[in-house]
Amino acid sequence: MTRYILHRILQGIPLLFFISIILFVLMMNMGDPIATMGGRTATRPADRERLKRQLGLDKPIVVQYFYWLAGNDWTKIDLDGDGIGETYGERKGVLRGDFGYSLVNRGKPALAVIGERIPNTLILMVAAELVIILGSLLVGVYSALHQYSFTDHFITTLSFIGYSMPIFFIALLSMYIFAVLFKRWGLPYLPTVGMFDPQVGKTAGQVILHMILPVLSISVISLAAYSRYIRSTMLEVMNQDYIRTAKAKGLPRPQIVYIHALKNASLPIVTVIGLDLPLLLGGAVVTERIFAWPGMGRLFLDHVERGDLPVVMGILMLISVAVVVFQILTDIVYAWLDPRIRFG
Amino acid sequence: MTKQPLLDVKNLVTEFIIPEGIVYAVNGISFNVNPGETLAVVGESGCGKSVSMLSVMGLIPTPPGIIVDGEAIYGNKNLFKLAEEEMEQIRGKEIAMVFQDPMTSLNPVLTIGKQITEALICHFDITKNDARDRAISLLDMVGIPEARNRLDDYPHQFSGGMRQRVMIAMALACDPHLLIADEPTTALDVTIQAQIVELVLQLKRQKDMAVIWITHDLGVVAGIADRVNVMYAGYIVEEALVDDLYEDPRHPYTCGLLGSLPRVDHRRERKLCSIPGSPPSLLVKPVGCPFRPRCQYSKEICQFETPKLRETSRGHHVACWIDIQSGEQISGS
Amino acid sequence: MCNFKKYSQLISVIVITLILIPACGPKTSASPKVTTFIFTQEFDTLNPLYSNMWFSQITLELWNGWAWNFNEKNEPVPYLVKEMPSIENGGISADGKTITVKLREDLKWSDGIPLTSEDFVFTYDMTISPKNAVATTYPYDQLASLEAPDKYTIVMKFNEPFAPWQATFWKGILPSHILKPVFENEGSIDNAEWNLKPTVGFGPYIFKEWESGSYTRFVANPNYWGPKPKIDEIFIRFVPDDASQINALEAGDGDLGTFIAYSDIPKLEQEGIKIIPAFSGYNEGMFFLISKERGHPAMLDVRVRQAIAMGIDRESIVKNLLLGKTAVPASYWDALPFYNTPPVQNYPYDPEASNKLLDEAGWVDSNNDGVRDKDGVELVLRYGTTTREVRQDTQAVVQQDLAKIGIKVNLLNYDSDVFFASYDKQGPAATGQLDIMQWSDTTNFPDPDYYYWYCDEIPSAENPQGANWQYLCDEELDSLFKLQATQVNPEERQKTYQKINQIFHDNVYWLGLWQDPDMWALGKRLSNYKISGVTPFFSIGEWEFSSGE
Amino acid sequence: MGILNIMIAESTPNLFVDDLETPPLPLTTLAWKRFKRHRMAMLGGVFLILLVLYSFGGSLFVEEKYANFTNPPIRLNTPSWQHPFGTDTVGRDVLARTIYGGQISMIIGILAVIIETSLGILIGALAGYYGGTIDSLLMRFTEAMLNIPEIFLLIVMAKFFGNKIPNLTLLGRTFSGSVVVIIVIIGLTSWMYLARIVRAEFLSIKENDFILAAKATGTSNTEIIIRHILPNSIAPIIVSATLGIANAILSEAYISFLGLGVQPPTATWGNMLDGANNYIESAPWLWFFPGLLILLTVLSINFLGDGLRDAIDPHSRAI
Repeated sequence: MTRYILHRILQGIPLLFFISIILFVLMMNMGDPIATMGGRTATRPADRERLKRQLGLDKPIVVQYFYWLAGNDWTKIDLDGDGIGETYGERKGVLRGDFGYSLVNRGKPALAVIGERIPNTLILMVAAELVIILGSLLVGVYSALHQYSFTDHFITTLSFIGYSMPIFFIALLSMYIFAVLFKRWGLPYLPTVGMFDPQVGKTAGQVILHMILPVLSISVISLAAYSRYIRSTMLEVMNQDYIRTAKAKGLPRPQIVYIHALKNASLPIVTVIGLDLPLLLGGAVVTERIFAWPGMGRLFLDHVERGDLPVVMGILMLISVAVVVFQILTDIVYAWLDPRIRFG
Repeated sequence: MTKQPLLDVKNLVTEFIIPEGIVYAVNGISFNVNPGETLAVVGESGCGKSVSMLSVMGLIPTPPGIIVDGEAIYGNKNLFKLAEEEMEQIRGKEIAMVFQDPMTSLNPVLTIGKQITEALICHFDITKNDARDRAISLLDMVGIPEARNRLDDYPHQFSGGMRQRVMIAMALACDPHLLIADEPTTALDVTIQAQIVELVLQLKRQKDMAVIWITHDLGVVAGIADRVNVMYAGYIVEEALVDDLYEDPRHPYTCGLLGSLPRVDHRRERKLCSIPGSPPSLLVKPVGCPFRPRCQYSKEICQFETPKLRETSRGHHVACWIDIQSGEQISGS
Repeated sequence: MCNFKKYSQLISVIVITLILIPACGPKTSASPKVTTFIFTQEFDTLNPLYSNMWFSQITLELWNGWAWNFNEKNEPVPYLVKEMPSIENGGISADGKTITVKLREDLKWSDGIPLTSEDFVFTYDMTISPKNAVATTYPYDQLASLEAPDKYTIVMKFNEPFAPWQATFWKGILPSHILKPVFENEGSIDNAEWNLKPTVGFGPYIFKEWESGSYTRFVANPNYWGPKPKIDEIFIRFVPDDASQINALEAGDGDLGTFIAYSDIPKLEQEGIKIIPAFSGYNEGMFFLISKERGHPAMLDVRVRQAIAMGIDRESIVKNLLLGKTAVPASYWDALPFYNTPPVQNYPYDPEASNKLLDEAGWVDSNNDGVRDKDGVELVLRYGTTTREVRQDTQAVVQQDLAKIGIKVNLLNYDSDVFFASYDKQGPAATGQLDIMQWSDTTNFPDPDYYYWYCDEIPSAENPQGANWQYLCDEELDSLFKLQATQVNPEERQKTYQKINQIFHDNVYWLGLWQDPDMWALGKRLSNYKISGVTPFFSIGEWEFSSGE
Repeated sequence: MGILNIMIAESTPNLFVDDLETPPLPLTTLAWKRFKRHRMAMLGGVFLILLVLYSFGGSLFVEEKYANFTNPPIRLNTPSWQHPFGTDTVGRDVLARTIYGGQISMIIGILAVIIETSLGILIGALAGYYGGTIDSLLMRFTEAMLNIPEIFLLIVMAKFFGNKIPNLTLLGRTFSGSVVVIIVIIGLTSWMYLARIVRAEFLSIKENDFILAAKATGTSNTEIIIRHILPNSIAPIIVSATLGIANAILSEAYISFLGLGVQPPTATWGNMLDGANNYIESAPWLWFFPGLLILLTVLSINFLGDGLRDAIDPHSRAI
């Protein structure tokens, strides 16, 4: 197993390398990070030229990529514009864990900028993932066991609708219903923006209250998709011979469903969910934007708008790493669940 | 035979409702099995022999399957009328079942120990350790070497024959009164088949239980069964003591089955029967004799009236309008 | 019986625990007089040298500050200095090349260390050091030298008289006792901790904490050398969009908001929220590409530009899209009446006159496709701006207006980092791809100085950062702009601007759409506030809660 | 094998034969029969036709000029008889804009899928047919693209290509260059799954005897790919392309919603939603109608695709 994991990690490295090149090329042609450094007034020409030099943005893309990857502390760089390098660079490069300094939050390492937002996104993701997994298991197993019943048809239709819902539409609609209309009707209504009410402070209750609508919006699509998937997987498993054997043994239905069937059904489910998990972050971009959630998705949008290469690259690379890690984790969990692989 | 049968099934009708229509899988069959007796049910694939047994066990997937009519008296209960919880008490404990394919009938993600003990724990007030001990002795009994060490193994670590032994151990865990063996040897190698047959016979004698042995292999039947039911297209077409059947098959279908069976030990000359064509679609409710399209003896009556079982000699019943000895239509009914 | 129930209990316990874990967070308690400001953008950095961002700059007034502030009338008021240098008091030399600034003697940093001329010199040194990638070196790069003869005096020497000095110098002072060691150790203050956590300042408030994406907190400075501030704590909350800001203001969660969209004003006023327009010199307007090489030939003709000016119903845009909350500027210097004297007259909305002018100029619809043309060239213009909603809305209205006088415009929108990208980054405006460019800009407000129109600012491969995206070289205008920059005497400068204004107006080099004052919203809780268009929080220490709160 | 299948197959030997062995080519009467059985798919198809009629037929009643006609004095009017869906921030009729927006959204969906499908087939076919280095290189590339959530890729690409394409005039109508950009980037960011499907199909089909026979007779590779393998793997491609349209419409909506998509005044359902969160309370009609139309379209296509999958590609399973 250890060898297998090591092998997978080694496989992931060239993949990440590949991704970083694709992204870097795309990023280089994005906008001019210096254009918006002037704030409300356009950056002055002399400052543009100087900043480009000082931030290393005047270098050819290959050099910039290399600096990003391996740093520039081994070479002298030109700061005063005389064309001769006089001081050693400060960047260590991604390979040594330095993603560079943010071009927007000047003086702040990109990783620190991202790091501040990660917990906020994670809290949203973990909650959403819990809702998704528990909810879809509940719904999927239920409708598999009651195949062709009215509830099953109802759930199937509903999950189709949920699956087709654009996140922003769910978000806008739920904001309108649970905040605007509820308020209008004098019902207790939910907050729509931010992570907590500053007047109250960042208490657990506040955060949970503010999380309800964003989590709902992120969850609906996956919830719908996974319930459908779990339903069909469960149906398939419930038709297996060993389920008939278990029934023939006179086991009670819950034990058959939750131990015999679910354990088998969980194999494909774990794979799908495990591989999708990091992709859920995509949903966070829109959700965080609408609900003003101070997470990584909003950070991405804000910084992509201002061409903050180090931060944007950092976010994308972190996600890519997460995807690779989750692929490996999924394999491990799969092996743990399936004795045929564990011992095979 | 004044003794009350262990299981008495009357007029069982099982159908499946699928988008294309209704599958008439079992069309009103009656049979019984006495304590300690071995009943063989013989027929081609798809003749309804498995479905009828699964109906008795309450294992027909519903939907699409439904038991339309009939009763199955076990003890003094009609199994078809029992609540699910009561049925759970009978399944595994009173009536156990061994299935055809040991490769797919064992849960791949649970240890065999777990799979054997869970039935014990479920049906008896027994601790986990006791259940394990019993599982070990069961595995010993069915001839699995080093049973104690293999308890925590997973099914994929066993060969096919060994798995079927595990299945049998599992079925026998609660000392059932009736064991339904649904083609338990079909998926196995020929050499292993004989071992499994021998094992079941031996255990049957040890435990004094009744066995219903479902098979399409008449060769197996001769060695183990007391009585034989021959099924075709959802009907029982012939019912006889095993020797009677072999000596004197009365249904053209049985005759065909026996004809296709190589029997080197049989001295008697016999008219060679063969069965042309293929079994009918069960989507159409047959009018007349279901076997008519393939029957070389068929007469006009076969087209319109479904033959009922009639007794030809003591304990020997056949559902046919024709007396195949003479080739003449029987008179009366 | 079966052990299934045990499992389900175990599972539910795990689930509940998992749900509860994130629920245990830190608690912050509220203290007495706390006011909440709503900002729609988060600071990039708090170091004044590294940010030109408006929100960061205005916040400077809380914890740092300018050497002199501008009041609600945009007049300079001394803050760190004893008096404003002038020719009369000898602060400005007769030739205008030397400015002497006298500092107050009671200044101190929040950690008790005195604030002296040394900090001013250090600020200057840091700005122009090539080792620091500061946002701008202007105007310090204009200095010939900076000297500090004693602890409370600084002498600024220029090669040429530098007229805009008041509006540009000493916007924020760095604490040399904190940052000098950093600079000496690391070779740069680019990544100093102080930039993001400036716990040492000298304003009425000091920085307390900054939670990324959420808020920044400032508390009263116990070591403040001026009068003690009235409010204990200022909580700046970041919200991502206007809607959140309006919600917060309406709900009373926020006491102050800014950049209020015109369309939201009536709703807020209904809630008893005060709206204050602060003129910061910004005007939303159209810049025209007037270039033989890159532009549309029609734009070279002043009559076409005049036709555009009279063909757009700007009053209607202001009235409907901006709910009449502002006005159409006649001059780029509308917010500086002193430099717009006598005021130039605005072009009226007169499509008839436009049509006549276009006909005269030879642009007629000869092929009857609804668009005027001349010599086979259709009068189709590229009209670009950013993706801001009000700009896109304006574009749609303008497109319709101009269609009526036979001018077709194609609308283009860009993210601001693309739109404002420089020539070498293929910025669409900088590379002359847009005949009409719309954005909002100001001068060195409250100074009228302006450099976009210099001939040597025209971008090219040799001058990739040039700012003259109009590609217009008007020799007379060029020399007038260069002249005013050296006119330390306001009256002389006023006369120069009179000429500049007239040239702008007659040639329609720039067409104002609406005056773009910063709209401030102040909640009912606050009182005794004054807001300046330049240094909005210049009197923040005097702000008070209304009685009863 | 499930018990049900065994039993039914057992008890009715000739009943499910056609289900057990998929016909090599779809759209036989059988497929149509299966499709018809799928009630939701039929419903989806009907709805989709209605939506297409709404968007394309609607233009017979409403002129594009009207959809782009600004009238600031009536901005943000609530729905009324004159403007059943209300008016937007510059007084344009929302109903008319949903009609023309629908056209653009659907055109984007279809054209993007054409790009997506072509790329997916090309890359999948090359990788699957040639194998070896080409395969591993292409699949690494596919994997790399799959590794980044689509929305991030879309945003980055939207910035990359943003406004590099001028406005186009086609059939007397002017389209914002951003429409082309969006089509291209959606195509460029969505081909990966299809490429994998096609590759898998190719891998299995190329081992068949008739391919070996074709090779032996000296048929060129291109011809084998186009004539022999592709037609045999068309079923999953059709299903994937159908569902791809729904995804493309959604992607357009997401990216336009974030303000990086199609630029006004060209309306799409997506960009009509841009800035909608400023009007959640004050003008819900601004976001409700385009949002609903997107939902209905995507839903119909998903139903349709699901039925199509059951009909012509019954072995695959929805995720």
